Amino acid sequence: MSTVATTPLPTLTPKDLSSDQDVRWCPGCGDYSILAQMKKALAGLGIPREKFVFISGIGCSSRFPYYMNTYGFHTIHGRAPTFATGLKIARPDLSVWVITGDGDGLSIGGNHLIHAIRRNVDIKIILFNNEIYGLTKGQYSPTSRIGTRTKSSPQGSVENPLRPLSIAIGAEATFVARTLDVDVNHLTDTLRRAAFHKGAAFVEIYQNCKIFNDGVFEYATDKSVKADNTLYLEHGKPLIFGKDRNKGIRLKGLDPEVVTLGNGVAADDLLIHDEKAEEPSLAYLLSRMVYPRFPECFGVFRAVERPTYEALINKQVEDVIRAKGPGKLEELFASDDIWVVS
Amino acid sequence: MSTVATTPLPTLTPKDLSSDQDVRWCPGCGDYSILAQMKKALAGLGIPREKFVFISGIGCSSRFPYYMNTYGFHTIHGRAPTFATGLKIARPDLSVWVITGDGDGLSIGGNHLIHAIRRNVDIKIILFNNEIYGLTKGQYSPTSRIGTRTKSSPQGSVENPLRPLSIAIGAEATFVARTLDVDVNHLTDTLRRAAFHKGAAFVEIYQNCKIFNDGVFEYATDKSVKADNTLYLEHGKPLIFGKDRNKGIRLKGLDPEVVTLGNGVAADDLLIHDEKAEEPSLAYLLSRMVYPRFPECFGVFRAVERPTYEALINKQVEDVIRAKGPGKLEELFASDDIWVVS
Amino acid sequence: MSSVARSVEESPSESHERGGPVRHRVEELDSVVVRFAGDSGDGMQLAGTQFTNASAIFGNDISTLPDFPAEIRAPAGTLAGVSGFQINFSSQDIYTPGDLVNTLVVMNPAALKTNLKDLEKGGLLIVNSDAFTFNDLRKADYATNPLEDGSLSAYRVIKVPINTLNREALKDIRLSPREVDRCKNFFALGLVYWLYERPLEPTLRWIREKFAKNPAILEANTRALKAGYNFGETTELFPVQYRVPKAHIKPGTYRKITGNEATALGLVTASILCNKTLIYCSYPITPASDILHALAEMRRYGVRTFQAEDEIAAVGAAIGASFGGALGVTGSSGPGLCLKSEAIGLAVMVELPLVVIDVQRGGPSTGLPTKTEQADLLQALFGRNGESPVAVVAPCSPADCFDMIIEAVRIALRFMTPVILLSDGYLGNGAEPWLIPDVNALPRIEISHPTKPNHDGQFMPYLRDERLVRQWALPGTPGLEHRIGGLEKEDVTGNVSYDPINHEKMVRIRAQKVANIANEIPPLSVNGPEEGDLLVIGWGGTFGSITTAVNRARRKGLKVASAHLRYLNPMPKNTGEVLRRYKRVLVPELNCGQLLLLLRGRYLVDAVGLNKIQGKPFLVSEIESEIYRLIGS
Amino acid sequence: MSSVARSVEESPSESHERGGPVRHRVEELDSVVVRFAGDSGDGMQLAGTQFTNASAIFGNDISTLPDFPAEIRAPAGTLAGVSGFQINFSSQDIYTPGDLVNTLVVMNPAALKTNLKDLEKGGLLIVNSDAFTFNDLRKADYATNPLEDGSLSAYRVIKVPINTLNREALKDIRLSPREVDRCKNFFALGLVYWLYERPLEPTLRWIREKFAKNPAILEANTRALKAGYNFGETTELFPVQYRVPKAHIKPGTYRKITGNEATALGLVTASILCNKTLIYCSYPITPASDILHALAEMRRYGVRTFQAEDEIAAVGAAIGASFGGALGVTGSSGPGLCLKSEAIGLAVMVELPLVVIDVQRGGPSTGLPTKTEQADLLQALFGRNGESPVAVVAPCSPADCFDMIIEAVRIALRFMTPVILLSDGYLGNGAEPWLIPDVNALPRIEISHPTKPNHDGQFMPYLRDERLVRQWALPGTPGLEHRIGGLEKEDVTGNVSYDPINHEKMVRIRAQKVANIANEIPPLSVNGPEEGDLLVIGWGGTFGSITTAVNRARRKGLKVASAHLRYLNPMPKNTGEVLRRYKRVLVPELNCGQLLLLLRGRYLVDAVGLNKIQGKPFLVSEIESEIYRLIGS
Ligand SMILES: Cc1ncc(C[n+]2csc(CCOP(=O)(O)OP(=O)(O)O)c2C)c(N)n1
Ligand SMILES: Cc1ncc(C[n+]2csc(CCOP(=O)(O)OP(=O)(O)O)c2C)c(N)n1
Ligand code: SF4
Ligand code: SF4
Ligand SMILES: [Mg+2]
Ligand SMILES: [Mg+2]
Repeated sequence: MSTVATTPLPTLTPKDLSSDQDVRWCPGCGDYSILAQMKKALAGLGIPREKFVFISGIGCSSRFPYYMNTYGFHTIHGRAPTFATGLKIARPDLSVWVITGDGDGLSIGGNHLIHAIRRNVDIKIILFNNEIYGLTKGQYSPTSRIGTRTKSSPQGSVENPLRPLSIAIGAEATFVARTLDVDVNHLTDTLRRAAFHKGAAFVEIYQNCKIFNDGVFEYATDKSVKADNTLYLEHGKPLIFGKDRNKGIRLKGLDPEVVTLGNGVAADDLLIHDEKAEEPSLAYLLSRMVYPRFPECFGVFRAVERPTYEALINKQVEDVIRAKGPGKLEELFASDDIWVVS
Repeated sequence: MSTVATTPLPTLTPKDLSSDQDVRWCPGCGDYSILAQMKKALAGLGIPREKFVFISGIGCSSRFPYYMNTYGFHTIHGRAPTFATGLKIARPDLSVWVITGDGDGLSIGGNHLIHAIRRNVDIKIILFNNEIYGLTKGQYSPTSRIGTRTKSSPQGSVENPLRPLSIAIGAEATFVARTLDVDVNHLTDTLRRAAFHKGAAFVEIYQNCKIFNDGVFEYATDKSVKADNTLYLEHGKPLIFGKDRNKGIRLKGLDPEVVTLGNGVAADDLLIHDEKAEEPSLAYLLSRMVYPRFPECFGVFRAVERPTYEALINKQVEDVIRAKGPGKLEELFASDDIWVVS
Repeated sequence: MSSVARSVEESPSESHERGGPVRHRVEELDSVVVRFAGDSGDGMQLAGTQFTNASAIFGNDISTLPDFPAEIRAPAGTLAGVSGFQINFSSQDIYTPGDLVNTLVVMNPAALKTNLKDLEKGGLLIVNSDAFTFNDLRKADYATNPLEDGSLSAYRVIKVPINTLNREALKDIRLSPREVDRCKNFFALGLVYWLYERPLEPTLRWIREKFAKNPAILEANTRALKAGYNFGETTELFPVQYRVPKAHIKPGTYRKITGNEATALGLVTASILCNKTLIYCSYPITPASDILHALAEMRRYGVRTFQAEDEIAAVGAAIGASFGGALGVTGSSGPGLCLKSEAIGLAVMVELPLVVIDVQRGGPSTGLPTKTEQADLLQALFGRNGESPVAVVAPCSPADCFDMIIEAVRIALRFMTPVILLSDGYLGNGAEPWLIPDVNALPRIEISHPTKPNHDGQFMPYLRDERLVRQWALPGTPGLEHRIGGLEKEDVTGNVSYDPINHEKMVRIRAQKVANIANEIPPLSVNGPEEGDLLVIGWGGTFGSITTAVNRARRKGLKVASAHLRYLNPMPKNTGEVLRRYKRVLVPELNCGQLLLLLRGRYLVDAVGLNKIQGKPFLVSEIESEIYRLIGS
Repeated sequence: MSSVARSVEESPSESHERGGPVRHRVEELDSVVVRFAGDSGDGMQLAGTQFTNASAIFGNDISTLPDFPAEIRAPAGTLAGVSGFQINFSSQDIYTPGDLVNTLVVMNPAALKTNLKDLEKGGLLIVNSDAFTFNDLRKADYATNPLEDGSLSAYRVIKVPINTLNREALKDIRLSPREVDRCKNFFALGLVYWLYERPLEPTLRWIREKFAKNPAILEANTRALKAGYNFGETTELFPVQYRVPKAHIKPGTYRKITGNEATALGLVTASILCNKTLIYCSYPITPASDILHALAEMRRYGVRTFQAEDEIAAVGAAIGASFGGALGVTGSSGPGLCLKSEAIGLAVMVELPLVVIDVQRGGPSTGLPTKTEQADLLQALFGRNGESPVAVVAPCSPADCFDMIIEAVRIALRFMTPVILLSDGYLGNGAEPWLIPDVNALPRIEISHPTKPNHDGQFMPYLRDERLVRQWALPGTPGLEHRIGGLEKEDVTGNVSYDPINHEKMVRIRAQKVANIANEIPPLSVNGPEEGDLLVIGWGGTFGSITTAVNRARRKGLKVASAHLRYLNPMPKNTGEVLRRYKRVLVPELNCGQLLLLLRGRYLVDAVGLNKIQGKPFLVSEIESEIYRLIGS
């Protein structure tokens, strides 16, 4: 339920986007920040509140829609992209967001994620990656690192984790980005970039699960080390990072290597980020850079234009109607041999 | 049912691997060749017949197990990798093969494929890619090219096709290869390479569906053009192709480009294939090369060693038994506070 | 032949010494069952379809049954590759494609072997004798040639060297030998047209339209058809010609329609009646795919088809489309329904309209994918976790698929509920004449969406009307922002609620809402006496066999009636009362007794089942004998 | 308190003027129900568990019910964050955790608010008065302080400043204030130990073992416990002390066990009894995950756990493991069972052993994930396409999960069939004492695998024994190579067959094979008279409430008996006969009447249902009143 705005708001504030439901995540959960930043990001888009729809699966993260005063649909585990796809085909006018977790989106729901991405349905898929199943009280997930000890892996997990961005890129994604729960400005900006992308946008957010996986992303969030372990991508700029911004990524054949600037290594020698590259090889390579061997990349890895699924389908409908006129039931019924009994 | 070998065969012949069931594919179907080459490949492995298990989903391709005089399991649509995983955990001694199609393996079954691959379960996954749903009489599949006209896409499909190898590489594959139904020697060799790989091996086979998608791979099979449209990978060798073997692939930044040898371009300038590269960037890049812009690559894209899932799980069992001795039920029952009533 | 010959006259054709038309007797019959059978490559489906059209246009009542091989292309000439098409045409109302075949046309030994068992004793067997070479016989696993070993003595065998005659007729046309041979189905068809006095013109017209761009083929098929016809007229192989007079059929414009076609047309029609975009979300599966194919051709009617990555995605997308205010429909067969069950449960909880089509096939598991069965009834009713009531309806004939899918849409929209339509392979692929409805006379489906708050200036998504139905508020409507989901919801507000009493209340409301549908469906009517010794009650595609069997038994003086449940959940309100008016109740089903369990459990009547699980519909005679067994005769 | 106080005596403790132990009356009781309730962070589950252990070790019969919040960590002090643990301990046989609470301990206002309704009128209410600050009250949505506004006058309220007293007792220990406060559950526990004369030693021992590495915490908890105990003994707040004598329990070694623990232990035991590797394949889901967790700890017993990517993968892997000759088991809750349905159908077709566990929860859809319900029975029986019979069993108490999961394994292996075990949230999380069995006395499960051809030198995978069971030939066995799959199979050979008659034969064989299980299960026994006015029949976790209610009604002179179906499919052979021996039949279920439909439909008895769908087990009184309503009293 919701309170009705008496006059249409000229611009939204984050508060307008808050529902009346108590937020029920654990104290200290990274989801709080994502919720706050989402409201901030959407408020500035100039889209009226009623045009937003949040669709989620099941998980702590998937409770998200209840807290947004927009239309929302908390569906079943792993299937949110399918509901979003149907909705978007029916209603291209809506801004449709999918909220999912590493379990919801990559374990049970991996296939739907891939297919929504490859079809380039114009939906924004936000994956809260806390490398754990939060809601079911802490089993390892498909993104948990090898050795993660949980209730279901007391001797440590033995499964190779998936890299969400690698999978998305492997599935022909047109937009992929990564950000962090605690980097509030970057988070807001990234969500906004996703909102502006026309097509399937896939955003991975590193999110801290305070209760079952506290601190897995500390290398990227701890003030004292994060500058050396993270690299913020900027389109057209060389890949530079480090506390003193004196480290960079250079290409050695097809492999990235960390180099220190100076001593004959100049910014010009570094890999230049190109989010618009036609082929996703660069984005893929960046998605493979993993701490501690490399700094991990944040920002927009890839953003290219391609027609959306629903636009193409609707165009087929329009084309045929333009060419042949709208269909009449009478004609359709008679579209086989007919005979008259009198 | 099967006829019993009266004396154990010292080595198998392809005929030993033929079941007594009539093969029921359409005349001219590419599946026949794959069946023949599979028997040839397996016959030479020195593995006794009873150790082979073929597990398939549903589709024309998935009828495969019925025709092999080995153990076989024709399961349900898209789920073959899950049965194979369970079997392999139970029975690491068996040589387990998964037979799947582009619909079975990438549409309904995409998620299981990814997860079997990332876990590196020691199974051989052979995907018959005919870019169509054969068994259900010809709808477009997730690998069908944009514009493919079928019963379910009379105005042409609008969906971006998946590249099976890109997805597999995105899912942390240790072995990926591609071959063709009609290139019988290459097919046999590739299957044999897969058999020798310890871990999840993923092989895509371009397969002609005579009835519903005849000729989609003609550019790669037609004698008059195939040399210019295909590139056979060899580990450690430069990427050369063409009727006159005077064309090659050179790296331009992160993008491949087709160059003609001579005129200042030497074989040394070309990209050298490295199937053992630690990072899969090269394999990924090769998987993106698509006709007509590029020749399409055949052979082993990637083959690296990593422990298998079942080996790691079994090791955990052995480790704990070695450390603490095998469990006794009595102890287990008493693993909580007990009290005695007399 | 099953019906009695009534008149005998001379054929009008002139008599000649030789070579010309010969004199033939003409016998008049009520109904006839013809089956064409041959290799998949022999064009039997085409021949059957043309025969059906010609018969319908002539004015007979018709019912048909195609029979495909399970393999796409089994090797030519093998048993696995046989394809058949059966037509029952009549001067009376008929409801089934017929039990026994009166005239069987076989194009090769394999077709003979797989079809002979259905030919009545004394029936006419037209054999393409050219196709009985040693090789052909071997492929069909014949040890001796049945044309020579006396094994066919119980039938009236007519050997026709169809290949030879057809080649002869087409010899001066510039076509490859293979192309010429592919016309032989038209030769056979022409022969049977002559035998049953069918008009050639509809088929000739079809050939002209179909092959307009290929004059050689056009000419070849035309000539083959006529050659076959003339062969019948000219030879003395057939002493008798048969005539099946026109039926007394309700006046109007007709076409032939399969159940799957009718389902597709019904969906488009429903979408127009409710003024909603139809979004049909499906993953291909036999025998439901043809609905997807048909709808994919209907973009002109605003239809969107979504070929999903699997059945879960299909149902998810359909629910998503419904959430957005479209008509979300998903279709599959039994294995697909398994996969959709979790999401259907969600639709129950969020109370959105959803239509789910299950074209049932032989099970369990992959089962007999190309065969028919009725074994998903209990799955449709109960195959979900928790108390998860949905409406279930089932058409009773191919054409009824049109009406019942519109009913399904109407119920889904009016009650904000999932509705499962149980069709089956027999209904889906079978065809019958369909009286084309007057579009303007079809009742609209009125729907409204709220645009304003409904409760003290707030919008309560789970506020209900007197029928217990909640409102369908669409995303994009300012001020009605709300959230729905699969967790139990608080009455009225729709907020998540773990309250025990609220849960019980909501479970009972959902059940009552579905039960309320019974207020808006027709009562169960009976065919036959209002009370009596036996009621034969069925559902789905068994309607034709049951009705025919009961009518026959009644003609023999038995006090037996039939009733057919097109609404399975809820059932019509008078169901229990109807059941109790008969001394005994028989429930024929193509399963092990699923409706039977429901009727016994709900109404506590000692009904008995008649169960057939052979991937095939009931023969009329099977039901008839059971009636006699139960109440003597 | 629900049972009658029988003796009154002086407390043995010496009397002092002040500060020392005071004189207390001691009352003896049959049974007592205590509930601890507080914030999720207050350690109530621990307190409850310790109390349970102490009571069990003392010699009472016990039954417990934990109640977790649905959220992982709801904000402290809120209603959503309340966690409770109820224990019924008795000198008699008890079967349920009790309807009404005799003594309620609440650590904060939220706990009071959510739990008070279950406290009997006149019951003892021990309140941590320190936690009733303005802030605490607001978080619990109290407008006024219930300790002051007279709203608790119907109860015997004892206000204890637990925070203060606990801090005081621990003041010289070097711990942070937070750590000190976290000991307050032990203070409360000590107080209740005194009140019910529980021995401190078991808990002191537990503290010593648990905190061996942390002397400060060890000391703090020890002191808190003793301080609470001494507080009871010293103050005059409690005029009476209660004594619940030892129960007459079957001699042996006991432990407390939850249903999920018992299921896990039963599986390991079964795997040892049949000498097979247990491969447990599961995807986490409440309330089934604990089985996975427990088994993941059991690698020492050779157990392999496979955490699959989803439920479909889990069941697929389990079937794959079975195909390989292991004991393939998969476990989930209702939504997961939906997803497994297609693969279970395959297991029916290929006739491999498979055990499927469904720990039912509130539905439909996501429903009430942490609550209990029995609404998946019909899904288990019918939730698959086609005629797809499986065996279904259901434990009747937490400890019975051990026995019934072994039964499930035995049936699956002996009949080469899927077996579904229906547990539920109440059984899974509830605990009761378990008589630890003698491992050597448990009957082995004998299985054999063929090593040689079974038919004229060939291996026929679908050749059956007299019970209709096929052989389990393992990959790797030379000469037995064969193929299985989901298409219909030919009798004996197992080759793919589309033959109609064969299909019907196979459908009936599969049904008969499952029906044959009835030959190897115990008949249905009744508790109470062999015939009479009423039979109360149930299944699953309602056993305790039904038995208690029926026993009480019988003590009041009614001719009422109870029976409990632990085998739901097939049912014991005498089920119909038992039902017919009573004038009326009542079927209490935590659903809308699922067993009811089956019993009526199968046995045509006019049974009536008593249905509760509140995510909670039946109270004994609810069933008792219905008994009186039906047959007077
Ligand atoms: C069909 C089904 N299977 C399993 C579950 C149980 N379940 C709920 S959420 C979840 C995993 C959540 O993990 P994730 O997506 O990472 O979300 P998080 O809680 O970490 O935000 C699981 C296994 C379910 N609800 N439905
Ligand atoms: C659950 C389920 N859904 C749908 C089907 C129908 N079906 C069978 S095979 C198939 C697709 C086959 O395509 P592919 O895997 O490419 O195999 P091919 O026939 O081309 O070799 C489909 C949709 C099914 N058998 N089961
Ligand atoms: S369990 Fe973890 S992810 Fe879930 S709400 Fe708590 S902190 Fe957040
Ligand atoms: S339909 Fe296509 S893939 Fe299937 S058997 Fe025929 S040719 Fe082969
Ligand atoms: Mg997570
Ligand atoms: Mg294919």
